[in-house]
Amino acid sequence: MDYKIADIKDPFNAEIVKQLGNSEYLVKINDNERNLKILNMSARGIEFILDQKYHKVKYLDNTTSQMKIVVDGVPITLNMHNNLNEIVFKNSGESGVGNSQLNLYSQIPGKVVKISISEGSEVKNGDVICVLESMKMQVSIKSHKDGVVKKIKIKDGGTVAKNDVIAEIE
Amino acid sequence: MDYKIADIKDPFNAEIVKQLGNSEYLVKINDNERNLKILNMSARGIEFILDQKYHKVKYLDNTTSQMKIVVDGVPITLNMHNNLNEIVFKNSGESGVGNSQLNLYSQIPGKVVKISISEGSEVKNGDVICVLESMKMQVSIKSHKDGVVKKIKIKDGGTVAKNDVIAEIE
Amino acid sequence: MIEKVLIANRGEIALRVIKTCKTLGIKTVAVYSDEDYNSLHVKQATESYHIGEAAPAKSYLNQEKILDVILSSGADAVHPGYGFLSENSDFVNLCEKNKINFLGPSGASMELCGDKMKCKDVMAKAKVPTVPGSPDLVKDADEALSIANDIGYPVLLKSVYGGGGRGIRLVHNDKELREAYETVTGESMAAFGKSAILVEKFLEKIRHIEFQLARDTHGNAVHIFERECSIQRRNQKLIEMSPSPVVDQKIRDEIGQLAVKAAVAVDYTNLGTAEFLRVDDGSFYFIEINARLQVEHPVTELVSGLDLVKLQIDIANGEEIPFKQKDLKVNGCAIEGRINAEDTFLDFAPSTGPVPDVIIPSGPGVRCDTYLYSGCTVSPFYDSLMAKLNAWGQNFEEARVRLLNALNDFYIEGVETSIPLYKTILKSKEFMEGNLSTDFLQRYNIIERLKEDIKNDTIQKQDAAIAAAVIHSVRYNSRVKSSQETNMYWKSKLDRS
Amino acid sequence: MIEKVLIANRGEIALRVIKTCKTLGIKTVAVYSDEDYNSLHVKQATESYHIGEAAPAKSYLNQEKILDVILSSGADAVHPGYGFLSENSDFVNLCEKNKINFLGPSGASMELCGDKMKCKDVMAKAKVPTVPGSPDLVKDADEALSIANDIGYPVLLKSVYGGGGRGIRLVHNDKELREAYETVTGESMAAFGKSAILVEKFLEKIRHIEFQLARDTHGNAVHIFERECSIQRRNQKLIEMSPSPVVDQKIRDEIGQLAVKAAVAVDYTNLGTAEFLRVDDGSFYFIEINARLQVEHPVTELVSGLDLVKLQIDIANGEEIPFKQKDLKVNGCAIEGRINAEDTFLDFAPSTGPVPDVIIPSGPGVRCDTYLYSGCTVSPFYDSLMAKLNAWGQNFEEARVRLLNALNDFYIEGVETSIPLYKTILKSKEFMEGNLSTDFLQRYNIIERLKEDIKNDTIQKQDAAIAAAVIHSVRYNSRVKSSQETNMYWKSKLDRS
Repeated sequence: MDYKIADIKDPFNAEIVKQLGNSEYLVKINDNERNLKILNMSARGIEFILDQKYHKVKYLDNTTSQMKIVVDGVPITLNMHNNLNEIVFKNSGESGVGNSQLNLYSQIPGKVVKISISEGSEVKNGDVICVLESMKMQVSIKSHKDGVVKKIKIKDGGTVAKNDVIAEIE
Repeated sequence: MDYKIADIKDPFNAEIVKQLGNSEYLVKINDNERNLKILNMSARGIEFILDQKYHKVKYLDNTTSQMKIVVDGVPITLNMHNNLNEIVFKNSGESGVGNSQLNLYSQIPGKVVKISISEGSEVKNGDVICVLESMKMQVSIKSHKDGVVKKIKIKDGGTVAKNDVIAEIE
Repeated sequence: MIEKVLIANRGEIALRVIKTCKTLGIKTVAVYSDEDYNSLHVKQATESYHIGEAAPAKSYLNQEKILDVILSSGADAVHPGYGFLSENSDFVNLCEKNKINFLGPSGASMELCGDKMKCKDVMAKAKVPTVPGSPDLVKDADEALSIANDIGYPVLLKSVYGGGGRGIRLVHNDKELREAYETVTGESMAAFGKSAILVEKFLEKIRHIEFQLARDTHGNAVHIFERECSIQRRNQKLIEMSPSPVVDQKIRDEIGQLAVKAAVAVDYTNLGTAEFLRVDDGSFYFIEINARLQVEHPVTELVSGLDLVKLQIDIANGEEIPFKQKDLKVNGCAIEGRINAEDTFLDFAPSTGPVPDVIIPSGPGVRCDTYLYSGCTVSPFYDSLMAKLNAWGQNFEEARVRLLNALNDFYIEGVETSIPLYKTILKSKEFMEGNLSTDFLQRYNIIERLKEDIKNDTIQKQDAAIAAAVIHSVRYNSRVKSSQETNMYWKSKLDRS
Repeated sequence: MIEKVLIANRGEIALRVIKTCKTLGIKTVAVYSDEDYNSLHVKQATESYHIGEAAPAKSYLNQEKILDVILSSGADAVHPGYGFLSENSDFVNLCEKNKINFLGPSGASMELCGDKMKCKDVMAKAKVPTVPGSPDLVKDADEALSIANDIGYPVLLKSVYGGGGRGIRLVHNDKELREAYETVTGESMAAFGKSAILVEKFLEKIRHIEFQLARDTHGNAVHIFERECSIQRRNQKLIEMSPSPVVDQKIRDEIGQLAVKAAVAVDYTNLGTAEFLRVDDGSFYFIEINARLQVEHPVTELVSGLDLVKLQIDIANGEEIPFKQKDLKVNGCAIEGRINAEDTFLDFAPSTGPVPDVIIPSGPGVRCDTYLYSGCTVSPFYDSLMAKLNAWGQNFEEARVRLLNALNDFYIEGVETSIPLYKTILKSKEFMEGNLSTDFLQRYNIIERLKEDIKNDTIQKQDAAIAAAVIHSVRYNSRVKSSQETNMYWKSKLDRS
């Protein structure tokens, strides 16, 4: 299987070479053989000793092709594929997706204290779309591109969760 | 329902008078009405505010007539019955059960390092039956009564859990 | 004598006050909003009362409701913590009227501390130096120019209307001042229909250094050393320490005495803090008195050995401060990091929600004041401070490495925190050298360095991450699918063959 | 310079050593037996090596195996902790032979400390007073009688064979001595075919007071104050404190210098402890040097501000002790309770097994060194010390109430602990008055008072217990039967109506 870690350029190839016992494995990561001894395992995480070093890993969020995990307190995002090289190559050729993205998402949770635009408004990249309040702070949510506001998905005084859609901008 | 707390002489009568909301109750304990607001509840315990005071209770061990619980860190054993008064009365009339008890139980876990008697031996209350080792200490297990050793249930070098039967003494 | 204290607050400071009350045998009364049923302060107080909805105005700021609970619970004193009602002189007056012992200064003194212009005036009379500038509004450009020449360029022209960077201009000479005076006046007239301009000396590369004050009702006053709180973001303190790397015993004595003088000038009683700005030439300028127990009081406790909440209670009981200035000596060094729920990379935007798992650090010299527990929730209704992580050491370096290690051990799942940022700061050469200023983050490009550190952390853990993914996908999926699907918690202790 | 330390130990002391190594940037190597796969020291060390079966002889006492790991891991030093190999001079010699830096005294010095008769001899020459008695075995009853009259009655006659109370007699006059001499000789001959008798002064109402020692390879030696460890059961310390209530600065200087003299007499290097008995008339008698870091070292760290593990490493690196005797001052007071897994009511019998839930106390002045975590197991293979709970205060009373509150907050599910016993001790008038002795528990009927306290705790919680039972039986059973039956963990956050 091939793996790609966000922020790290080259992908990894890794596989289990063989099982040495019920909880012990020989694992190969980029041609290096490593001994892996599992101490505990659950749906939420795994604890193991890799060669002589203990690690605690939590699984936060999984899809078939992506895992968000926390390794010894360090959050790491992994992409997995049977032939990842191809995908990484393809992705790197693409231009930024920002401009084609319709939805403006909120990166924070909060209460809507002000909506600065109306449906049909023309906006520029960086224009304030709305103001959210959270933890006694006011935070402006800005447009991610130039365009026209097609739909406003929030209400004055309402609450917004992280990753909720604020507006559709075309 | 009637309740008897180990170590406390008089039994208690207690019942739910009415439900004041989904998680709030009026409870009557020995004729005193108390407000009980549940904060959290699970199979393992309950957190509630009784009148104005928070309590955290863990359920350790339940049978239909007995509960072992921990209230704010204090272990408490409760007996429950629909008419407990009668039972308490009956029990108090009985003589100590010690003498009639057949089994000698181990009150500690440990490894058997010595068995001091054999089947058929006559023993007196307080005679050493065996020696267990745990945490680098040797602990003597003594007979709970005068009698004859009917059966030895442990083996030299074997391990014993808490509440395991050591021997039958008649 | 105080026997029962209502704590008109929540979070870690409510827990902090409960802790001391317990050691003194004083009963505590907690109050809580709809959002705080499952908060630890509710669970640790002797009694707990529900006071209203989540929004602060409907609960923790509701003076009438809180007074009701004080009276019905029989509390004889109230501790305001920080924030909320802690610097609201109306509330103090309400307490005084109802003969409730407020653990802080008198209403009159608090009011004076809160009025910056009046306070500056009082300090001028008491010869406590404040930031040089016009004592009041200036009449015209000529007066502004004359003041600027007195105090020396560069100066700031500030419109009293405006704020957030608007209506404020930095000028370096007479010509710039005349031009700017026109502009600021014009802007202010246009926006507000009126103009009112102040002149103030512009201070560069400043440090925020404050002195802990205690003054009893018998007139005894001491300072309990300084705290340096220069590491900030948007004027909010992030990292505090005592002693300051630029304060020796001579400066401590000198500025400490100024701080005491400031407390006397406003007839301050109980515990408070005199805040100063220090510029590179070594001059200190008084800015204000914070009329409450500060967030960062633990660093002072660690280097003085005092329990400051106990001292508040003793003073409120009418006792004399049980020591003299000369009895106080700085013991070692303490550094605190405020662990906020915020996203450093989103301009410190709040991050809220459930916290399924927490590991709280401990160890020699480490103290962590926090409301966190595994399974708690960080609420969007209240401020972002989740924990205060303190480390004491025999010297700055020992305190620094202990704090750094404790930060490494601190795990908070579910929300973004300032922990990674503090690790980068504590490892920076500039911090180690004590080269601090309020613009530390920008001046030394800390956010960029943080990104680099995070990338290096990832590289360090890459093999473990890959190994975990391999095991997960190959072994785990096949074995425990059913349990995973029901999303139940379980733990398999594997047999070792 | 030491760069990588192997810790030949487990439990809280292994964690303690790792903590300091981390702050010094020194790598750590943990070793573990079959029983300790899931122990925290395995998880916190830089590297961890499996060394064998659960039984200590097959793992933590296995010198060859441990040496193998030292060599293969590239560790340049070894920390023995306490217990296990910590006072085994063979192991020290093995390390010396392999050029491994042993964090403790030389093998020769350790051997001398371990031989009580030889050590007593050396101390007599160095004029360090030991418990009065015969310098060696007595020839006959007449010699015993003459020594008894020299040192004064009452005295103990002790057979070197025997032990556990056998072969030992307390006598008050010549007549009793002659009778007892016959009996003890007879008993010893009957049981062992030989007899060898010592005479020793019988000391009543004794306190155990010890001095922390540090001596470097340059000959610099200091004591770091005393610890009073008089609260014991079966000669095992339960509660320790520094300073002792009966030691003032004059006595500290005097006995501290004796302790230093004792260290010099056996050419002791690194950290050790000189143990003394103190009788009611104020005399101190040296009993032995403990050639290791003591369990109770945190109380000394709390009142001195020193990191004693760091000091061990510095001395082992050949550095000079970085302070002089006159630089050391006792700061406040610290008290420690050893939290053992034992059943007070079963004559302190061990209590072992899984610990599903733990709440570890914290707060100002509180330090808890422990290997416990929720879900861990207390093993029957190793000793019963689960945690050391320490509290520091500005004075004895503040330390006492802080420790008492921390004990109240400490929750350990699944095993019996000494926590309830310590609460009773800390609340006793005799403890508060500092009226301590090694027979404290018997002398003041503490176990009976503990029973009373437990009953009162139950009465305090009776209504809550009944309320919980009512809710459980009426509401809970009907609602969640299915989940309960499958014994899965779940948490229902009830809607509030």
